[in-house]
Amino acid sequence: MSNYSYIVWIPLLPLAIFLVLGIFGKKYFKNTSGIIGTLALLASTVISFIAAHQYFFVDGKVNGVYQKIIAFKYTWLAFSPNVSIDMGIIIDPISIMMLVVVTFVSLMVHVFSLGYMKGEVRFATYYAFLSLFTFSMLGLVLSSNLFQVYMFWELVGVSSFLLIGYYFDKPSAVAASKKAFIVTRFADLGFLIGILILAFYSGTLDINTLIERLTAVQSTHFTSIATAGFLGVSMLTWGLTLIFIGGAGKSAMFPLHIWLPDAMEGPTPVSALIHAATMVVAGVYLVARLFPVFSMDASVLTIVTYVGAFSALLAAVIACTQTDIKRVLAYSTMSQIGYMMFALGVSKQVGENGLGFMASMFHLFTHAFFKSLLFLGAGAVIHFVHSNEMKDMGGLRKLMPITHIAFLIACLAIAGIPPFAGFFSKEEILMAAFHSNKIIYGVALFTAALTAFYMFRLYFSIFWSKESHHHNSHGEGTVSMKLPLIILACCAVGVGFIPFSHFVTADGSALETHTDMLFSIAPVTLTILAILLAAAMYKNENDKPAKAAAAFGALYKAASRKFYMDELYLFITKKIIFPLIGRPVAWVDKNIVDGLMNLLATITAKMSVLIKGLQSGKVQSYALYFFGGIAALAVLFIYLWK
Amino acid sequence: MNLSLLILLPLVTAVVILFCKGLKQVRSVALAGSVIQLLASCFLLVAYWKEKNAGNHSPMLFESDNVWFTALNIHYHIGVDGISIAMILLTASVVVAGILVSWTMEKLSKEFFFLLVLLSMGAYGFFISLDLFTLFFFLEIAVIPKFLLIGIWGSGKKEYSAMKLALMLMAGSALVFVGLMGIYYQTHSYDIMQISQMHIPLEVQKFFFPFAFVGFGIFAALFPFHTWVPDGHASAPTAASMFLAGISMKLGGYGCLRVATFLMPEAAHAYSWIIILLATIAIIYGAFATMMQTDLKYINAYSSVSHCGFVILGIGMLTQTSINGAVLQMVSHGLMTALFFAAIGMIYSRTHTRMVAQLGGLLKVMPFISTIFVIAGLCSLGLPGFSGFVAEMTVFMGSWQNPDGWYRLATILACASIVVTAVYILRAAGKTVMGPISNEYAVLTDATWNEKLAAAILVIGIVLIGVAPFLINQLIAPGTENIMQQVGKLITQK
Amino acid sequence: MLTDFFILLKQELVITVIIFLLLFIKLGKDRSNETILNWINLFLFINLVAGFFGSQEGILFSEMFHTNKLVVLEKNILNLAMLLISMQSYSWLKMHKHVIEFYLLLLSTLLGMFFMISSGNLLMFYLGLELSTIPLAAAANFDLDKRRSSEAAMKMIISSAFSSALLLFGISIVYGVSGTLVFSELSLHLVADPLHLFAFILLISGFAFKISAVPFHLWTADVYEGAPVAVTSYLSVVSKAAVLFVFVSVLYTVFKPLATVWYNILFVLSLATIIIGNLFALRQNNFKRFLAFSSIAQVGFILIGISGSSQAGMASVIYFILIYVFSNLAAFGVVSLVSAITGKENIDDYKAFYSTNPLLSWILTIALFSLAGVPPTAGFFGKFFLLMAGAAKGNYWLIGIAALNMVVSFYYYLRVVKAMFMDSNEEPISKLSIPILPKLALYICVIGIIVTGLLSWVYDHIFSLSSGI
Amino acid sequence: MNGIPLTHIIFLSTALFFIGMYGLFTRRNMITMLMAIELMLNSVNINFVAFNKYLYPDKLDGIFFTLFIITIAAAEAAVAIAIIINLYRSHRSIDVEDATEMKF
Repeated sequence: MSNYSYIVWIPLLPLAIFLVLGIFGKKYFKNTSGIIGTLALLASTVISFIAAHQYFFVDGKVNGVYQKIIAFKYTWLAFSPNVSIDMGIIIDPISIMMLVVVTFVSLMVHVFSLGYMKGEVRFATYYAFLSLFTFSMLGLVLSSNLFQVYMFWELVGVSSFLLIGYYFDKPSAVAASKKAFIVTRFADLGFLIGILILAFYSGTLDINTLIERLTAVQSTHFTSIATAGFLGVSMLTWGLTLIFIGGAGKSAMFPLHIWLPDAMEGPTPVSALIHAATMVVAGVYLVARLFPVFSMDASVLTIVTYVGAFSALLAAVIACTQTDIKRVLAYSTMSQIGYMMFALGVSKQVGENGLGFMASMFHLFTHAFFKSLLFLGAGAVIHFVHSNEMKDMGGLRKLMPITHIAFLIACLAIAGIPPFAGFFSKEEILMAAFHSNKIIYGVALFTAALTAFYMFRLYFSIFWSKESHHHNSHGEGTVSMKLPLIILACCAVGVGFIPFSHFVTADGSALETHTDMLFSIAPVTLTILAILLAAAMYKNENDKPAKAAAAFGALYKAASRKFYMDELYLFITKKIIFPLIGRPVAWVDKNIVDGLMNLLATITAKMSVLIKGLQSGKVQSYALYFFGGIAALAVLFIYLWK
Repeated sequence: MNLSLLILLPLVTAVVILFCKGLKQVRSVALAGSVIQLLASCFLLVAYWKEKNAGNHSPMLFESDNVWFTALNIHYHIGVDGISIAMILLTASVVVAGILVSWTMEKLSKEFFFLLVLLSMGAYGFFISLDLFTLFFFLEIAVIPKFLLIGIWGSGKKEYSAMKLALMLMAGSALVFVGLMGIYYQTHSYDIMQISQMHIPLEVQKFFFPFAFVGFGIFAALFPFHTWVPDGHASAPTAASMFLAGISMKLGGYGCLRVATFLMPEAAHAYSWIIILLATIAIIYGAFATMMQTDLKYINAYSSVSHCGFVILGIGMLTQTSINGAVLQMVSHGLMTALFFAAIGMIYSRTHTRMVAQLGGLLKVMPFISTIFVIAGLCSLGLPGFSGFVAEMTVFMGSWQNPDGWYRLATILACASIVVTAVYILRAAGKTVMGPISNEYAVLTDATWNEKLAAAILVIGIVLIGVAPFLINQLIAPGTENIMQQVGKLITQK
Repeated sequence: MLTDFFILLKQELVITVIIFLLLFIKLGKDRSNETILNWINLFLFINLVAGFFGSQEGILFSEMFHTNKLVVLEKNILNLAMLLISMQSYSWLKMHKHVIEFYLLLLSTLLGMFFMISSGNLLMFYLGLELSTIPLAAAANFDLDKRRSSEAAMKMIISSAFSSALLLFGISIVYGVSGTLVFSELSLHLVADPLHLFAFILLISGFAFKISAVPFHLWTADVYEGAPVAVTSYLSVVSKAAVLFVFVSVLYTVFKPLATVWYNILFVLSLATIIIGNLFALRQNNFKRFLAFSSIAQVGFILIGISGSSQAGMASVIYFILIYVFSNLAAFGVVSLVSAITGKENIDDYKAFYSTNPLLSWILTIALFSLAGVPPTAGFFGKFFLLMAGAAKGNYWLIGIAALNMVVSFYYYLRVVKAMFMDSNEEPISKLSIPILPKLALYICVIGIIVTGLLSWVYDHIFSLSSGI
Repeated sequence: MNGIPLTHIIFLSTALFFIGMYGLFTRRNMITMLMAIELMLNSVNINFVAFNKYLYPDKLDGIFFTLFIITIAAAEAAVAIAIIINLYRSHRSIDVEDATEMKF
């Protein structure tokens, strides 16, 4: 097995950049910081491609199965002799795949930002945060230790917080960043407790060991965790469910998705990187990382499946009604991640049944490209019209041709039109769903159609619809903004043809997939119909949308209000937690607990006033007390005390 | 090395300060003294490693034992293990930082710095004492300076807070005193190491453990005796708040560990459920109470209550890891909260308000201060890479190792507090450093060199622990092992 | 025999000589107060120094008078206190027209105390007691034209006469039942039957009156408040200390057979004393009255120490008294300066005292901290050892209550500190010019406060001299 | 030699003692209070003499004690009266109720 330790440099380079720019950026690299960051990231990208090549084509395989390789490991914090946090690097197909995705997309975003963020006051800070995020994300995907995952998990959370709140003087941005952090933090609590449970029963935090121990059915560890129960549910289920909650939080699964749309307050490239391609899929990655354990517990997988499917549908419905283009994209992201989730849910660990797993990873892979492309495109558009609202757009196809083409490709890809990337991955997912669970399959199919519809609603209302009233003020954008669009567009076309199933599968051994035309007919036709509908409604300005909205009535209203999830959360926090828990506690502390302490003081003072009559100033009463004292002592010690 | 140096240096500094004239001399002397002290502590650390690597496995190093009061068998017995060294380092760095942030203390500067140094001397003495009498002696030395510091240089209802603090802490030491008496008349010795060799009968332990533990607990903001913390911290001048939260609350935790738990382990075992109950309440309750505060200092004070709950929890769980965690949490919280108070002080000295509602957008005008403010906040909500994460996770892990189901529940509840922590920290930070800035603050200036230096020292500490916890872990592990042997030995006996 | 007489009675003789010297000075041509005061302080200094030389054990007048190293030490402590007080009252006496009479009175009481301490016989004890009481009553009235002064004197003389009457009644019963007045023989006759107990309680009450333990303390506050500061400090330190010395030794030797009884009596008295003293001290505004009650509370702690009835107990009591001399006199020194120069005696007048008189404020603060028992002042050690000695009996609840009462006492001591350092005041006490002698006295006190505790040999020395049951 | 048993005398002295105490408690005039105290002291004297005579006739402790008590009582009275006179100067009264300025 060859030496992969050079992989350490992939995350370390961004870290170094973060430190340098974070500390000295303001002073010394005011304008050059963008270039520096980009170059560094280019380096890591190259390294990760090398690593990918080495792993996939040179020496990753041992007799037909891709190995899990621990490239590097040292004990960071030892809790007890066997339980410890080790900083390690695990290398297996999915981590390598994620490595490539993260570095590549991040690179694109870096390049794009060069133009997009030009002239920002906190340019250096921006790049520092980007590098920080990239570092954390890479660390996350490379983690070989469950707790290490949790650490980087928190780090990506905070860097996303920082980037969403990048425009810190915008109250809405601040609110959004806080929301994002707190909601995910809440989910992380589940993750943490899940870790505690699994770690306790398996007696380790190291992922590989943990998987070994918890998948060996007759091992003491497994029996103990499977038999031990709480509220009639086995500890295994508890642990995995809690961990899944953590994942759901990061991946914006229902009902923890509310932070994602608001997160769009951040700069658009950031949304492209964090909230489309990389961080939000961390939840999927987490489940995939622990998939062997998940596959031991059908009930959890069912939960995963239904949550994923429902989120996919819900998001798609909402997306049809949003008017802020970034929010539309956000909901589409959520919906796509829902796909990945239930694909995992319907999958099994080994062989043919592992299709779902592979499909999910594949979709994750392709989605990264076209979704980031969509966001960057949207970024370009916003950069051009200075607004997120559809109504301010329209007829931009002539003004920004490249963006237009790229965006169109992306839309086709996400809609799943052959031969674009999205088609292949989505096919596999539908296939997997079809083979395991028809209901899910139906939902998936319908969602696919919806996806096509709202994506093209977006596309038309941006680039067609009414004629543009924007006189071409400042071109389409700098080269640095166009270049990523082009590259990503090529990817969106190309990556679908990668024989993904040969590389990334649940059990590491290659999986033969066959796309049969018959199966594809249904989804593709549906999709095309949806596109046509969208074209009919939005290609030219008309009153059909209004009519349709009226026709759906309540549903439309509810959907456009995101099914009142935000209101619900607001109600819980503002109306329940603060007034019913926080305020009483504060009150109790001020008045009861502290009151007791003060009461003691008051009592003492009162006492001292009470007995002051003793000191009457009359010498005779003194003498009387004197004699009384003697009498008392005499009585006490001559008669009573014996 | 000779540990008495750690007491002599501050003493000398204090005396020299008395003969200084004017703020400039005073502060430079104070700074010099504290820096030398810091260096000495670092040297102590090095020496400690040398000894350990030389294979010296005695529980206490650099011991020196001189008879003080022959008649009463009171000794001046000092020595250190990893835990005390960690505490000493913490104290030293907080002292330096505290002196730096009060660099421009015009009012009665001589007295101010004198008291600061005196307070630090008490802390050092406390941490190196191996004799209960001297321990108690230094514990009380550290109380009265706080009263004066808060009462004279404080703000708000300072007299009330100062009096409250002094009285509650004195009540604490009164309880401790009763505990000491019990131990003494059981063993006829004040020497911690000797006593740990003898076995105190269980009934006796059960009677006196509460006195000792609650007594020290009051110092460590044990619920429901924490009420001095908010008022005291809020009214104190910046440096004093830093010392209070950073140093003197640690006296309590250390005492709970070194005296109560180490000398009366069986009772600790017997009462652990109460301790854990109180600790859990303190954690949750403190967190929620913090959520409702509007004054930055109150926010940090209440969060200190919540965070010190982790210390108590770790001690109560009585597993090696959890006690490690408790010590880690002490150090981490000391640095973090000192940093927090420093930042608040810097903000207050410029904006003249601590009300969250009145602040906003400071990041624009004072990026440095805002950054350390955010760093302190992130550390306190347990972000990886900062000390808070390491400490809290160690406590959780350790607590979870305790097999009792109810203790597990307590652990989970304690974990739940991290969410609430996130809520109040983000509210504070979001409102203070982010958001639109009002014009009156638009002209304010950023930190000066001394403030930057102070913050840097603390941040370095925080990050060092956060990034390389194995260092401090190796440092304190022998000490906690030693304590656990006590616990384990006596509990297996039964 | 004669040499014995001179050696053993050394300290008493020196005092007597001084008294006669003063009489002659009085008869001679009148000199300025300053010179007289300097002379007197010189005498007292000599007296103090002389006390340290050539002391030995012995018995005189068929056990009427006995002395040993401990007794000598106790007398030296009293001498020291006397010297300090006279140095402190310099600025008060400077402008007073009856300087010599003042010293005549005080010195005669001191003489009485010496005899009382050395007494080996109830008669001798009674004589000493009266000699140390009656002149004090006169001294309390030393500001002849002050209403309060004479009221204080009246209260003192009447209540002390009353107490001595009860004491005598007790003594007479003791005599009746045991037929002897000699301590060494008494201890053989005493048994715990009701009559003995009644007599014993009467005696105890006599002591309790002098050391002002609750409920026999009521005269204390009024007398302290009314009397001139010098007399007040003398009352609160010297006479109290003397009686305590006797009390300890008498309880430990003569009344050894009744140990269990007086242990319980002390238990009750000490609790009552500490609590009542603290509760009253909380509310006082007149500084002297405040110190009166605080000293009552202190006596409560001393009683706890005595109740330990061990060698450590006796040692701690004497050690604490030594510390108490320093601390209390430091406090009274400042108060007497202030009242002598400005006539202000209320705590409220001390607001913002620090802004004008930092030195005095620090001295007063240190003194109060020592009284409160804050390290590193000696008071901490004193209190710690007292309670520790008391705890030897295993009555930890008593110790706990006492320790918590220390917290209450903290409140009122810190209240004064707060007034001086933290409160604001539109007309604070003006900057005082301190004459050399009082300043010297104050410095001695402060040094004593700081050194007595930290230097362990002081305690160890006392311990080696003292003896338990 | 005599028919009077000791108990009678003890009874007398005790009665005297408490009569004196009663006087001290009830009388307002300071001089009278002083006299009451003298009464108490005298009862003590009777005690001493009686005990000495009846129980321990071979020694003279009691007698001597009595002598000393008498002298000291005289001294005490002298000082007391001096004080009372001085009090009268300032208060224009020797009613004990008028001398209660200092209290509480």
